[in-house]
Amino acid sequence: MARVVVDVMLKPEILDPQGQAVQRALPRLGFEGIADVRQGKRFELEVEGPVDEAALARIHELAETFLANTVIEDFAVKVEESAQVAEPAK
Amino acid sequence: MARVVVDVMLKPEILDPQGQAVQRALPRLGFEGIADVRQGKRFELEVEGPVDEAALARIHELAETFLANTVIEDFAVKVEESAQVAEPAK
Amino acid sequence: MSLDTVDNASRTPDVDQPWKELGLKEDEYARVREILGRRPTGAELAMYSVMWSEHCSYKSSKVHLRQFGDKVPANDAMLVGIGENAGVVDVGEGYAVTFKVESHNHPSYVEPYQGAATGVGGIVRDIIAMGARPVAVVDPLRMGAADHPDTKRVLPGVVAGIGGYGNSLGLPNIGGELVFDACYQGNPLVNAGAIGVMRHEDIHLAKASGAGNKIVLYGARTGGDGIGGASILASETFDATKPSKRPAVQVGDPFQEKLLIECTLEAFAEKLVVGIQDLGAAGLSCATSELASNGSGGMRVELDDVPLRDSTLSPEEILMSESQERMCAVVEEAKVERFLAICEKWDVIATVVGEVTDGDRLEIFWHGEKIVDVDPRTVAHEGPVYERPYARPEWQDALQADDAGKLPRPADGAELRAQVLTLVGSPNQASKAWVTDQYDRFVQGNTVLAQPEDSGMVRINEETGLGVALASDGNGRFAKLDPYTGAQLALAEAYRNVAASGARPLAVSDCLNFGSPEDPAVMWQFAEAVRGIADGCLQLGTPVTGGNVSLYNQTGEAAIHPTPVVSVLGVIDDVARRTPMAFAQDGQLLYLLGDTREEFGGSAWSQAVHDHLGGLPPAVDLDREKLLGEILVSASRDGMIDAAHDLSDGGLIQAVTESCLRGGNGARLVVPDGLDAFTLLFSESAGRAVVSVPRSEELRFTDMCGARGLPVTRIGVVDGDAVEVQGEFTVPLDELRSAHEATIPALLA
Amino acid sequence: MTARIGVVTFPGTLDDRDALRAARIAGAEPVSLWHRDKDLKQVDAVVLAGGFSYGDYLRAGAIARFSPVMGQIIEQAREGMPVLGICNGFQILTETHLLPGAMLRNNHLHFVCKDQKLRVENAETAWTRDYTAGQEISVPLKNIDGRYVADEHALDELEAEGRVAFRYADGNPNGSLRDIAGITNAAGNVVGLMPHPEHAVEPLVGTGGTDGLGFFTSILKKLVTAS
Ligand SMILES: Nc1ncnc2c1ncn2[C@@H]1O[C@H](COP(=O)(O)OP(=O)(O)O)[C@@H](O)[C@H]1O
Ligand SMILES: [Mg+2]
Repeated sequence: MARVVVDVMLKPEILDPQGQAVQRALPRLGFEGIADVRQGKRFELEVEGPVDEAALARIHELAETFLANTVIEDFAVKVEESAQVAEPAK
Repeated sequence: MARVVVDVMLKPEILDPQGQAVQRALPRLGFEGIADVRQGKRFELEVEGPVDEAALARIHELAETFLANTVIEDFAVKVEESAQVAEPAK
Repeated sequence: MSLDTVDNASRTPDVDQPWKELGLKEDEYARVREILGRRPTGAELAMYSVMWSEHCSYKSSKVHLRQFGDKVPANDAMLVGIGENAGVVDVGEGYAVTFKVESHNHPSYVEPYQGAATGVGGIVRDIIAMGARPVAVVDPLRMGAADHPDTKRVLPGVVAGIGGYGNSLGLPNIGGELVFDACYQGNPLVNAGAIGVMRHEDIHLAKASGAGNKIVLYGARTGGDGIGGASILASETFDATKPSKRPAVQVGDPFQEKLLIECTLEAFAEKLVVGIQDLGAAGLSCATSELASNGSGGMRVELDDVPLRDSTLSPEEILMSESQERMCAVVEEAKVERFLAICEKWDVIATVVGEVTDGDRLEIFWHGEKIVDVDPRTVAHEGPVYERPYARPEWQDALQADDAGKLPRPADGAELRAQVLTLVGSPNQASKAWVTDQYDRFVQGNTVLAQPEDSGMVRINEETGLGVALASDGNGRFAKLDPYTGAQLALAEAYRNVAASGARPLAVSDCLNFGSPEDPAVMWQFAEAVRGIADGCLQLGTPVTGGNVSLYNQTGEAAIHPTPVVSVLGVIDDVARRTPMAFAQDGQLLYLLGDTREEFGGSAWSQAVHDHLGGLPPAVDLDREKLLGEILVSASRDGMIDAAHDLSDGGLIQAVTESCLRGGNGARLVVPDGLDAFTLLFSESAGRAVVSVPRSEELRFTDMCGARGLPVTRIGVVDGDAVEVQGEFTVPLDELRSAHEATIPALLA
Repeated sequence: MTARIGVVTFPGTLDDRDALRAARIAGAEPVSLWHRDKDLKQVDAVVLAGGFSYGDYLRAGAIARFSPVMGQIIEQAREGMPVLGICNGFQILTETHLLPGAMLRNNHLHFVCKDQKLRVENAETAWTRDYTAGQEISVPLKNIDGRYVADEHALDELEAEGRVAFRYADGNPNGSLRDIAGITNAAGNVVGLMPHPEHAVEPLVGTGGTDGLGFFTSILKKLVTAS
């Protein structure tokens, strides 16, 4: 089974209170040198069958009409190379 | 300025009702062939200065102690190739 | 493009300007040129166009709204009336209360969560701008057909947004409405209201006076979101090289707003603020021009000092941006340092962006050049006023002739029973717990009554028990049949709801949702509704303290039902005397107050059972409403009744069902002489309530009603675990409960 | 002399005034603590109240955990000072690891506000002595991130040590594992729960009951008899 990832981020001109909250906390945690933080959503879709152009076009449509509200959000669709994404925390 | 992305997903054994809600809605929207959906968070960090090993190690630490709660979440740190991630919606 | 300064504008009178794209009419643009004696600069054009938009200038509605000022009843409670951010009334013990309802209809359709959330944010800022601590919110909502797929997108998003914002602010949600009707399909109505409390001496006004006083902008940075959102403009016109289509929907930050509340109240407490204004529609254009025009002097603003989120914004965009969670305060120079320190304490960015001058001009500078030089009154208060043509539509007669009284009625007890279940389970009559359970109603620890009670009630003085109650009502179906009567019915219902809870009705705010003012039929509906409310308030003695108008709720030719939503604020000396709606005591007697007539036009029964809208709405008798209100308040004060519930849509059976379910007790009803069961159960005659009277109080209560001339009819007793209508049918409470409670969750599952 | 109960206000805290009121009604001396303070003003116990500290934008409680006042609270809690975390306060306590597990979005994804029945499982903590084990109480529940999770091993340990302090009694409102509504640390001085006892201390407001008052009288008795 292939994994397709849809990343949804607020458009650059839209206020991102979540990202701001993280950024404001950084100095307190002793982290410097991070100029900006934006926080968005990541959807991992496990797709049955081949991830061909047609399938990607459909996922693109899904992202555009459902996963993102394009009035305020941009999105990106990517096919994951390896299925193993997140590294388990030690 | 370089962009480092931290993806945070719930551990596989933890119930993800947000992902499930998306998945449940798919048939209604006429989408088939998606076996599973998980929803997580994506953080885009704009890093000042070089993204060398030391910088990445620090971001790894940031993710582990702050961006993710490793009791329930896994995370992955990635350097973005191109700065242009999200494709603007048409 | 070089900067369009005032000098430049004088030198280049013939430059083509995008007034049309900005929504100005040709004669309006000509008037701007006439006022200025030259062409406006780009920045001035931006300010005039947003401030003269329908949303900000009330240009179509103004001529009608004047009635609220002309027909004010004598009422000592009014402290601040129409024209300020929100009206203020005296509630006794040195306390003043401010309240207002506003619409956020269009944004909530485009982006339900954020549109609704920022609606709550906006109304709460109006309340803090008066000097008050916000203590509660309400949310009258109207959605498209319950089973339409888009309702599944819009409603859950709107509810999550209202909850997400209000809950995060720590404001209990104590009431609202949810009505479904296909007429709202492309134009859902999201109205949000708020109540605030302050001491009399803390009342603040939006005015900039005292030359040398500083203008402090505080709260969120200004960004490129929502530019010209009020007038729904695109911003490309200013500079084609900019990112296109800046969205007119903003993302709200309730955390920032919570900090704004706390730091503003702390500054008020230390008496640091001369004048204050929130930034809502038209952003800085509105705040600066209103502050300046309400004050005695002029104002000078350095736009470069406005903290930005996006350094590429042009001055026009900064002036038009509707970024949320911003406020503007006028502070004496000597107190600025302390004001900034309080902002710093709350992690709120605060910047001095200008000062009050002793001239009478509003001057705005950018990079050292003057880009705005106007008489602020011409921007804020002297916008265009339209006398739009209006006419009673031709179809009105046919609609009124289609009498609901002719609809087939249930033939026997079994059919009556089935229709009762249909009614209480129909989307508009069903339990709204799915919605209200998503709102925090307990926060602040002062909520005495909240949904599903007749009114929301909060305690404002812990020592004495002084409290206020608020109810918001509207019925677009009634208003469609007859806008004048429909608007008065909304007023009467809200008034009755407040009184049923035991509070004395005091003042009114309204939110008028209508279609396009360019349609004479809509304009007639609007004129009639305003006249109805103004006449009604005069008669009831409750002044209109403020409100909001939302026009253009229309897709193509099809306007929404005219939907005036009326909020009534009441006061209660001791919340311990409040009257809940639950029938809590077995054996208590049920009395129906008021007259029941054959009135079914626009009724819930005609909708739920026959999908019909026609005829005339119920008649209104405001003197009767007043009397009923007095009886309900006296009975509560003297402990004569244990429960009361007003009768409105769905009639007696709806009210009895709700009170029984709330209390977990059944009722045995007897059809009184002169009425048939159907009319008793389903009529929607106004001016009625059902009360539960302890046997020991029966005589005292009926004597009081008799002496005051209020019809009072014994209709049954609280008893058992079913609702029984003698000789007709019995429905177990469990069956009623599942019919009533299952509908909305099933629709949204 | 009565006990001093401190209530922390973080930016975004909402129920601080309610918690102060509840402490006062119980007879304690309520003391406001500010998130930037490093000094706990000699309070005898601390309540972390409900709300959305720092907006709760990252994860409920995640940012508050790093605020200056928490340094002192964590240290003194380890030494035995009673700490009660209500709702957001509970979330903060799990983020600090004073209590195990984590709070996640409710399984139905909605904010839920209701009158909730709880069973007191452990009536020996510093905050529950005025209840009896097995007693059912009714207090408001209101949150969106109220689903308690921990791994099986941690859950078993909590159960074995009697550290499940409260369970949801009339239906699980959010998918919390093993119906857990609140827990305690091993010493019984640190207690966290999602429902809001501070909203159930007066007969007229809130849900109209006073079942929550016991938290505040419990701690008061403990502190006053100890001193
Ligand atoms: N329907 C109405 N009834 C009474 N007053 C109204 C109505 N609509 C607007 N107003 C009053 O007109 C003034 C301007 O309204 P508005 O622009 O909505 O206020 P704000 O600038 O605070 O958003 C306010 O005092 C408001 O109360
Ligand atoms: Mg205002």
